Amino acid sequence: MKRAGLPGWCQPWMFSFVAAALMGLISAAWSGRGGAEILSVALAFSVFSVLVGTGQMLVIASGPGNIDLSVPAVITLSAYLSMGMMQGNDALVAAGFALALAVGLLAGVLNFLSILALRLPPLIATLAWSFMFQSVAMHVGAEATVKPPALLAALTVQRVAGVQVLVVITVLVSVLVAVLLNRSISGRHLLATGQSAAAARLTGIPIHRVRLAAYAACGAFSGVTGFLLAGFTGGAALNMGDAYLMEAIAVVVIGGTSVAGGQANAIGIWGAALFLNLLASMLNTVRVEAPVRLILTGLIIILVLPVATRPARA
Amino acid sequence: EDGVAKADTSQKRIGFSNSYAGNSFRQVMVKSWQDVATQARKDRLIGDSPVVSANNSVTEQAAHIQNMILQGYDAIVILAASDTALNGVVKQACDAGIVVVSFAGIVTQPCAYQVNYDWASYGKQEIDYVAQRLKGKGNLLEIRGIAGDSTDRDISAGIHKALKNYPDLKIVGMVYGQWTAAVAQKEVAGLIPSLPQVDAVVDQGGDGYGAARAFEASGRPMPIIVMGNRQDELAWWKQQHTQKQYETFSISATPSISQVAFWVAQQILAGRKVPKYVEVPLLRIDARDRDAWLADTPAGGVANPFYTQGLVVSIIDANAHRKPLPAIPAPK
Amino acid sequence: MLDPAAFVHRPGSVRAEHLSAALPAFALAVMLGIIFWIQPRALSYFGINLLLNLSVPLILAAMAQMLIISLGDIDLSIGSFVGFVTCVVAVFLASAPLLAAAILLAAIGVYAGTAMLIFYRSLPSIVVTLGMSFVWLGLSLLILPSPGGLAPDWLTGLLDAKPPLLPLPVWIAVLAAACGHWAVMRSSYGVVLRGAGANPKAVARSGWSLVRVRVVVYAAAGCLAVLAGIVLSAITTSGDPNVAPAYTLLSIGAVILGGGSFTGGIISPVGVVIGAMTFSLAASLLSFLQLPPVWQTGAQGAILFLVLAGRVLVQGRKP
Amino acid sequence: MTCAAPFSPRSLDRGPLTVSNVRQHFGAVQALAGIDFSVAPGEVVGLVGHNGAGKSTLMHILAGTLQRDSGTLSISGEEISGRYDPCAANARGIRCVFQELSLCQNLDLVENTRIAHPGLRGFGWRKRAAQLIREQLDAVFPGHGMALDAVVGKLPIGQRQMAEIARAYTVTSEPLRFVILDEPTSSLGHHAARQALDFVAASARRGVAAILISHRLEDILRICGRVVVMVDGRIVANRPTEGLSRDGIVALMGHLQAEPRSRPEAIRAQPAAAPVRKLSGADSRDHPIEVYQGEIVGLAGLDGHGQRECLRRLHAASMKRRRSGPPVAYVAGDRQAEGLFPLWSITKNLSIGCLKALRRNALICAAAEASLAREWVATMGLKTAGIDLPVLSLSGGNQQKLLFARALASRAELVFLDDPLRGVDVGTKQSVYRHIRQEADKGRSFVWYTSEVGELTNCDRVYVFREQRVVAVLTGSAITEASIIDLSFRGRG
Ligand SMILES: Nc1ncnc2c1ncn2[C@@H]1O[C@H](COP(=O)(O)OP(=O)(O)OP(=O)(O)O)[C@@H](O)[C@H]1O
Ligand SMILES: Nc1ncnc2c1ncn2[C@@H]1O[C@H](COP(=O)(O)OP(=O)(O)OP(=O)(O)O)[C@@H](O)[C@H]1O
Ligand SMILES: [Mg+2]
Ligand SMILES: [Mg+2]
Repeated sequence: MKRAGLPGWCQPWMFSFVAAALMGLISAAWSGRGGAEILSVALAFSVFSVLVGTGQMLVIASGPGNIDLSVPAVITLSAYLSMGMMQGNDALVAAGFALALAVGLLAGVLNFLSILALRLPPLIATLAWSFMFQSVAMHVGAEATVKPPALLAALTVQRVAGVQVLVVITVLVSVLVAVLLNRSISGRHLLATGQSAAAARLTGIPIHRVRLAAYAACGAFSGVTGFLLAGFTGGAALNMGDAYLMEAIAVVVIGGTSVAGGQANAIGIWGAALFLNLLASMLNTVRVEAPVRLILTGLIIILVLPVATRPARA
Repeated sequence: EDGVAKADTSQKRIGFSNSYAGNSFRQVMVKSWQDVATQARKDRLIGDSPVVSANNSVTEQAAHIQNMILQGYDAIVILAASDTALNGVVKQACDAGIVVVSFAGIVTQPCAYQVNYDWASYGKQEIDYVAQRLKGKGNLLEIRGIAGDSTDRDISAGIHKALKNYPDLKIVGMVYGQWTAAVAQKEVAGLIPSLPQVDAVVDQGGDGYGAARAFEASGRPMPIIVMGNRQDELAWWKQQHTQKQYETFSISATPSISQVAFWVAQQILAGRKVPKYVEVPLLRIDARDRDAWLADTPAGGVANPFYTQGLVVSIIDANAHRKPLPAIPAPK
Repeated sequence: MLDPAAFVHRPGSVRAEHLSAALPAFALAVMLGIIFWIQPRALSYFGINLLLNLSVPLILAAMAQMLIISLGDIDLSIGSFVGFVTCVVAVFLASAPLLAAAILLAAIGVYAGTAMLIFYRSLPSIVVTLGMSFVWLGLSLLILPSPGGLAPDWLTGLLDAKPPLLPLPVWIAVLAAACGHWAVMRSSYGVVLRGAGANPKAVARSGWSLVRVRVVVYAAAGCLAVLAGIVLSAITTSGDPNVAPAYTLLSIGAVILGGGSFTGGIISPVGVVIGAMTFSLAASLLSFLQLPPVWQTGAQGAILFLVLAGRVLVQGRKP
Repeated sequence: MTCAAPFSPRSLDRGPLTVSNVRQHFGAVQALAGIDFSVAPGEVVGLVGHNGAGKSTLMHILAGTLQRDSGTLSISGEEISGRYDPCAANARGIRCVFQELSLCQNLDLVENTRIAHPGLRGFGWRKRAAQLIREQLDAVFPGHGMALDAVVGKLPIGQRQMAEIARAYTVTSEPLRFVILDEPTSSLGHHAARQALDFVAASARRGVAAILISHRLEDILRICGRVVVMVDGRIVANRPTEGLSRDGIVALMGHLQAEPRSRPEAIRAQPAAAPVRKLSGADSRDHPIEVYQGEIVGLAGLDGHGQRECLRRLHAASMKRRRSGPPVAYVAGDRQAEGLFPLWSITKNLSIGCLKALRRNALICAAAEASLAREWVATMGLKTAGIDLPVLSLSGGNQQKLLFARALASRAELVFLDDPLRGVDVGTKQSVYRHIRQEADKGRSFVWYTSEVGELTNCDRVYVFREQRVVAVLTGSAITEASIIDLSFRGRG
């Protein structure tokens, strides 16, 4: 099972960090300045990809076919509802956070319950819900972007001793998720369910509750992302979540999680998110035309990352 | 021929096929349509006038238009997802005797009427303003829209054409902001560290505020950022102006261009001869009108004048006689 | 590879199985019924033609996606690939048909190459095809920087054909379903294909070359996607790099709606055709319902639920 | 279409299949340490050895599914030098029934037959394939009653095994000379197993040689002319079965003699105490199933007469009342589909049944987990190079032992055994029987379904099934192989 030629501690997904560093170095070398600055910007934006990615990872890990396509709509909906509730009032930031979290949780629960009760393929169920969530978001006042309270906006860019607070918190969350996945009963139950639902059921694992928890957690992560993203970008906008549909899936898979379920890598998501962010700014920096930029993006994703990460099968 | 055509259109039906409703600009545009249509119905100027939005998908929109043909609408107004991909269905509609009006992003099928802005002048006005402020010399960052879109192509072409007049204005960086503040913020923030000093940002509307936030976060001196008529942009500009004497100007399309298209379609149905191409003036907001527009624009919304039938008819007249377009009056 | 839970022995009634297979078809019929009821004019040769002709390219794209999903893979690039094909058709087919053919053949070759890359490096197809989606979009922008070009007249004319009895889209759908069913479900190589999707090890143990199966499947998928692009450019009469990004999700949805599964080897070509038609009709049903604009998006979700909710009725509560 | 290398079957006149000095290692594990082995045409050779001895590895090399590290292979006098893959093996008339079944679950039997025969194509292939497999099934398992158009995934494991045996003997364009059967009867009931073995023997008389791997030594003695014994990747004995007894083979494998079975005469459960689990019968005339504390209950009968479904229903009922009833565990015989977590290490596969006990301050204690794993690896004699290796690196029998350990390591008071000793070697079986008895003495109850009638003599009470209902209850010394078989055929009357 062990890959030939790699020492034991050296895992394939770690190369996403290497690739990310490479992208950063190219940008810095090309423009001759700003290595630290480039990294800091990439970290700030990776936070959101990592948060949605972590949620998506839990769902994907819960078994083949499980995926949550409602992530973008939940981001938008929770952002609208929480910003709308706070109305720019600093005193309500905590309540807004709670609301965003609750909206996300509810969305996740709805997703899973419809999968269970109507026995829908997760892809279809979450897609259908995403349409509905999007409509609700439009209904609650989509003719305008809704501004965040100044306090929230400030918190999302807060730095202590030059370090971005949000980044640190998100890193801690990732570490926590990684530990829970490997060392907690719920984590083991999730991964067991993902590998073989039949075996998990016979072992006495309540697989429905496990999957429910995964979807609810994914919703919660999306909800919180919506809340923070609205604070960071200056308001809830209708299409704020769109960019995170593919991104949430891409960071999970590039980060070393298997789409077949049963295996998850919370730390790898950081590498993948940084890589995608730094790749985009690298291509912006070297100033190639749009078509070439797209082609390079694709080729780099295909070639640099996975090819560097895995030797051919035995 | 000039003036308002008065033939009875109270039983006529106009369908509006909208390519996308997933952002605030489009929501306002749809709302503007509904506002004017409701009013017109009260005034017995039109029968039915529903809106159908597609999900930014050409094929979905084409299906919608085909269904409208089936339902026998008298006119179909289109905000197209692609300027060529709908040609097939537009041709079918024309063949079925239906009046087709496309707006803000055209349909190249010649049988359709077009209501549109002069996108190239959008870019030219930006460059002219920036050049005058920078005395013809400085570094520019260009924020584009969506690669492969014709509006993006036309505005950018206008910018680059105008730049030929100012050899010392240099574009030092370019990103695609997807006409979305959040995306623009991310792309610009990622690029700033590798740029030299930026003196001005030329963009396509909807992305100015994102760029401003990215520059704020980077701690760089704030360049001249051309704004795009969004309330948050105007508010930010006003606040920067009071604090730091910041100056810029704002220009953009207006969501209520849907109302122009509505009246054009209504007038054609009423029997008026309308040129195949109707140009609509861009809404330009300079410092002196800023506060008036800001007061008139809902929080988080877009500056959005109301087009009356009279105003639209005068626009049609101006187009028919190649006269200067009537200015959009600032709100009181 | 397989989720064994799906296969635990449970003597289920054959009737329920057949019923649930017929469900998508039933849902489609109901949807058509609603449309004809709201708009009787649609119930005519001309009307049905208009109603269904845009589902033809989606059917083809969904069949392509189905082939890939039958291997347990997924193709996230199909939307931008179809866009790429429309650009090639619009720019080159009229002026330089040989060049156009060469480009399209090469593109199919790239699909086959992707299969080899995925196989030999054991990469997740989802990442590779995500990357390819950028590549195809970039290439189409290179060919056609903004929408335009013109599909040749003979091509546009081809789709205006008026066959006897039923309109062209219906014929094409029936033909696609029949050919697909024969090729994948009945032919001897289709068996190998489905087997390789479900249990590649077992198929390899019987002496089949897995890489060859993959290459064949990907190349076939590429051909179908090329066809989808050609038909789409005939309908739209032009090329547009961004014409079909929605096809990626729609085609996957159609496969799943039609009874396919991501676990590989479980697909139904007839179901896919019906699924694709359902998806394209679900969107256009809205334009008949005259809903308030805000709720139009949500209504699509509701339609999806209604279409599938019948499964519970037919199959009972437990999976 | 698939086989690129043209190969003329005429060149192989009846010569033996020979390997010499074959070696194979997986990482640090030396699975085969120089094997010399030969099978003559028409011969049936038994291959026995403890779990992890390397039997399956050797078969994979013969079948071309594993490339040997070194050693030579010659078939019918032809030295194989170039690439040797399943195609090449097939062309030379070698077929294999693998230990981990290799049917495609999404296809029906006809289609699975097609997979095995590249030549089955063109017009009417489906008819030909159906006829091929139907005739073969009828030949091997007369009265099998299997539907050819049912998706294989819906068939119980026993029928899948039957289908695979029959498929191995179908012939189209390629010749059929050597059939490798890796534990072909492990999931077959008594009757079907006999049919299979008799067929193998009969085919051998027609010239089709067979290599039979089995832990059911009776099988070996029944049809093999020669037995080859492997221990730790080496062949330690190779002799005719003539005059060899079951215990003799056990001794050759280096195991202790099976102890004479001792069993308490009386039912241990006092009828006064309430049963820990009770399942009422199909209707009022059917017998209810009762399980008392500390009791080993067996479910017997011919294959497919409802005993496994009964086990499933009992388990499902216990899971429903998870909170009120006693904790339960389940040992699945279909380890691939229902037992193993294939991406996990041995440790994690073992600890999943008892995570609560390993918890220190909300988190699972890695040290406690590892020591638990080490303890059970030692107790069950699991053959592995390390507890952190992937579970799929274990040999089949060792995987089964691991599942057993998982159940015993949990705090379950009621353990369901679903043919749990599929492919477990004789020595280990004895120790597992001992374990079960010990645990029962400690108060655990067992419900045991097995396809091997002999095993049921370890029970305190046996329910015999016929046509989905209980036809007899045997207790204590009344439980004998003969009485069970007799009752399952005859029923009560
Ligand atoms: N025979 C079976 N084969 C495969 N899956 C089954 C079978 N029977 C039930 N299942 C499924 O197994 C899952 C587990 O069911 P179970 O009732 O044991 O857990 P649960 O409902 O999640 O637990 P709880 O009731 O404690 O929340 C359910 O999805 C059920 O549909
Ligand atoms: N892929 C692999 N990776 C690592 N070790 C392996 C692998 N396959 C087999 N082994 C090891 O090789 C040895 C021989 O395994 P093999 O499967 O041949 O045993 P076996 O004799 O068939 O046992 P059983 O009777 O349990 O089936 C075992 O120790 C096993 O753990
Ligand atoms: Mg073995
Ligand atoms: Mg339950």
